[in-house]
Order: sequence, then structure tokens, then C-alpha cells
Amino acid sequence: MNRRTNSAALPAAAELALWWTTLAGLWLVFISTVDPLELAVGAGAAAVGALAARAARRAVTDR
Amino acid sequence: MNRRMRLCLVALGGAGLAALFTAAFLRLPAFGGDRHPYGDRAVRAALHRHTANTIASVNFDLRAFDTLGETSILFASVLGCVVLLRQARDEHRARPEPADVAPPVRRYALLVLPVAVLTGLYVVAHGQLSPGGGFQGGVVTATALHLLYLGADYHALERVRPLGAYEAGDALAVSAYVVTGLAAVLAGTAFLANTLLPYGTFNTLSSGGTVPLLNAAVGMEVACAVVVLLARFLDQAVEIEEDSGK
Amino acid sequence: MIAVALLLVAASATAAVATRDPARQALVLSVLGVVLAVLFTTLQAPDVGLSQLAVGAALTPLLLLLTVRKVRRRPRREEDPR
Amino acid sequence: MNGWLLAAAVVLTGGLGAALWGVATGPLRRRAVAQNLATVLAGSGLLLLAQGYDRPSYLDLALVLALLGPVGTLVFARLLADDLAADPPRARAATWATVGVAAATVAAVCAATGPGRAMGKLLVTGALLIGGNLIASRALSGGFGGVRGG
Repeated sequence: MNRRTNSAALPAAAELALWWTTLAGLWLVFISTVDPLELAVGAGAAAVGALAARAARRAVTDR
Repeated sequence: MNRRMRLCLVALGGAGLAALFTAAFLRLPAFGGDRHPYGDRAVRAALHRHTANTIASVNFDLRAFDTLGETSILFASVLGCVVLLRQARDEHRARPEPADVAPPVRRYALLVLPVAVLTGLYVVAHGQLSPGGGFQGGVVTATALHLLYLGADYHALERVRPLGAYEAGDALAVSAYVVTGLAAVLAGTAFLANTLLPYGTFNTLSSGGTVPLLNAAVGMEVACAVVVLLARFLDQAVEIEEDSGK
Repeated sequence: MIAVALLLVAASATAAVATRDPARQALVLSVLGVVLAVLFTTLQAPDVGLSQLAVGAALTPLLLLLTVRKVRRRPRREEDPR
Repeated sequence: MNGWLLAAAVVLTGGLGAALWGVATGPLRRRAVAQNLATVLAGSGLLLLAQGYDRPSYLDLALVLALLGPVGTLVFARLLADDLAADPPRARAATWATVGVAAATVAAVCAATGPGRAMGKLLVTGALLIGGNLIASRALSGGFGGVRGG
């Protein structure tokens, strides 16, 4: 039981991390000046985007 | 009232309107000049409050009360659409058949959806710095979600769109706007006066006092309102069918 | 530059009025939205241009075409001899 | 009026003017293709305008158009699928010519900007604009097979 959730959780975490890295990189490209608050807001926005990406992918493929 | 009378009345009203417009037009500042009485004052006020984007300063600081009115108009009109486009008694829901979408289009939708969500959030967050703000960013974010309908089918969109949450979010965002205004009253100034927060460093994300907060509230309100509105239209166009043979 | 954008807006707005079929009108309308955004940019009003782009590029056509689809579906159903 | 604005005027008058003619007349397939191409041409025009006015923040407009323009075309491809399937659009030459214009614009503006994060934003915008356009033209010529009620 525990092994199964682990094997399901790992790809999910990897997918989220991949999207988060990509989107955070995009945010860095969009902004003009870099400061800590900017980075924090960017990290939050990238997290929202990553969750949306995973939800969308699951809605299309798992049916 | 006969036809001739009505025509006279229209002509009278039209002539009056034309005269007023002409009189107003003659006193307008010339097109394209570099001086403008209102523009100069607005720019001075925006710079005083460290808001780089003067438009955001006008919308969310100088005339924040107008924006509250606009926000409520959007809220009320979406509410009206929800009531008008509800499922009537002689209608039933038919499950839409899954659509057959070409793989490149589906991949494009899945790839661009998060990027568009991020861009929408970027536009909302930088409303006080660069062109954009709550309305524009909210619309972009809400449109991004509907890529799922275009790239897959309506059923896929329904799975990532808990409609009740968006309706609640819509109401919550409007209240957040009002609460921000009331906070200024509690602090001893006027409703929606921008005196509560420090103005911050010019041209950074934390500048402009309450402008970014109001921007975020409007962004959330618009995004939720557009999602709810489109949901009603999609329901009507895709799912709800009139009962035949009545 | 402003003159070019103004001419384009005038032309596309006229075309939108002159088109009769709603689906085709929606196509012209979406081009009109984009051209209007260009006009606002040349008038140094990017905020308004961004609003116009956000609403005109995808949202207005989607609402219009969904309405067209709903309206078109109804008569066909009534003709059905069931 | 500098060279960038002149280039923008040429792209907008020539390209967008032609697209406008295409969208206002002719059969549905030509109108849909013209609407798709108008997005790309206007996107290139907005890039050139941002460079011409020397306002990097105007790039946001091109970015939003690059994201939402193809979405708009997908809307038409999806909801007019039945009409378009009966008479599928074929406009490979025009599509590639427009994509060429957009690619040249992005390359020129990138060269003027120089390396850095601003160039990254330009490249992202250009990639979204061109990629979105190609996908949208693919969708117009039969991307949605057998959409009934969905």
C-alpha cells in the first residue's frame, strides 16, 4: 500500500517540479528588475501554473 | 403620438445633443499636444504616490470609487446572466460526446495553458508598473482555462472547474475590494483613500500603497466572473437541450 | 502611424457592419479587435490596448459563436418530425 | 519617425491591410485563414512599435496577443468545424510567408536588443506567436475531426 502511493507520488512530484522550474524561469524572463519580493510572487505564480498544468493534463489523459 | 411628431422630437433632441457636443468640443485641449490639464495633475499625483503606471494610479487610487462601481457592474451583470441562462423546467442536460482533437492541437493546449495562467498572473501583479492590471490579467487567466475546452472537450474542462468555488471567489474578491476601502475608513481617512500602506520604492512590486492589493482583488473578481459567465454560455451551447415534443 | 491605424480601424469596422452572416461577422470582429489594439498602442495607451486584446482576441468570438451555435441548434430540432 | 516605426507601418499597411481584405470577402475558409494571419502580422507590428517607441513594457501587448490570438483562431476552428470540414482551407504559401515576416521581425528586434533577459522575453513571444500560428492553421485544416455537440 505504502509502496504503491510512493510509486504514484514520485512521478507527480517530478511533473510538478518540472513545470514549476519552467514557469519560474519564464517569470524571470518576463520581469524587468529582480528583487526578493518579485521572486517570491513569481514562485507563487509558478506554483499556481504548475498545479493548473497537472490538473489539465490529468483531466485530458485519465478518463 | 404620430410619426411626424416623433420625428420632430428626435430632431429636437438630436440638435440639442449636437449643439452641446460642439460647445464641449471647442473647449477641448488640442489633439496630440504635450500639455493637458488633467494629464499633468494625474501624472503628478501618480509620481507623488510612487506608482509608475499612471493609469493604474488613476483607476485604483484617484478614482478607486469609480472602479468599485465598475466591478459591481460586472458582478451584477454576471449574476443576471446566471439567472437568465439557468436550466429551465422544460430542458434537460445531454452529455456531450467526446471530441476528436488532432494530437498537435491537444499538446499545444496543454503546453500553453500554464504559460497563459502565468502571464495572466504576471499582468495582474505588475499592474502598478507596466501596462495591464486586474482586468486584463484576469481575462487572460480565465481564457487560459478554456484552452481545455478547445484542446480536449467540455467534460475535461468541467473536471478542473469547480463552479461553486469560482462563484464564491467572485463574491469574495468584490468584498475584498470593499474591505480594503473600509480599512481606510477605520484608519481615520476617507473610503478607499490610499494612505494606509507605505508607498514603497518607485518602480518595484511593492510600490503604490493599496494599488497592488486592489489590482489583485479586481484580477480575481474578473477571472472568476469570466469563468462563471463562460460556463453558463457553454452549458447552454453544449449541454442543455430543449425537450422535444412539448 | 496614427493615420495608418485609424484607416485600418475604419476599414475593418465598415467591413464588420457590412457582413451579414454572424459567424463571418465574428471573424471580422476579432480582426477589428486586434486592429483597435494597434491603434491604442500608436496613441500611447497600452493599458486600453491590452484590455482590448484580452477581450477581443478570444473572449468575444467565443461568446458570439457559442450563442450562434445555440440559436442554430433550436430550429433544426423543431423541424424534426418526431 | 524612425526605421522601426516605418517598418511597423509597412507591415501593418501591407500585411494587415491584405489580411483585412481577406477576412472581409470571399468564402469562409479564406476568412478564417486571414483572421489567423492577421494575428501574426499584428503581433509583429506590436513588436516593431515597442522597439520604435523605445518602451520595453509595450512588449506585454505582443506577449498577450501571441498567447490569445491563436486561442481565438482555435475557437473558430472548433465551433465552425462542420463548415470548415466541408471546404478545408489551403493556404500554405501565405502562412509560411507570414511566419517568415514574424521570424524576421523577432530576429531584427532581438539583434537590436542584445543578449539578456529582455531578449529571452522576445524569443518566448516570437516562439509563441509562430508556434501558435502554425498549430492554429493546422487546426483550421481539419484539426477537429467529427466534433458533434462537444
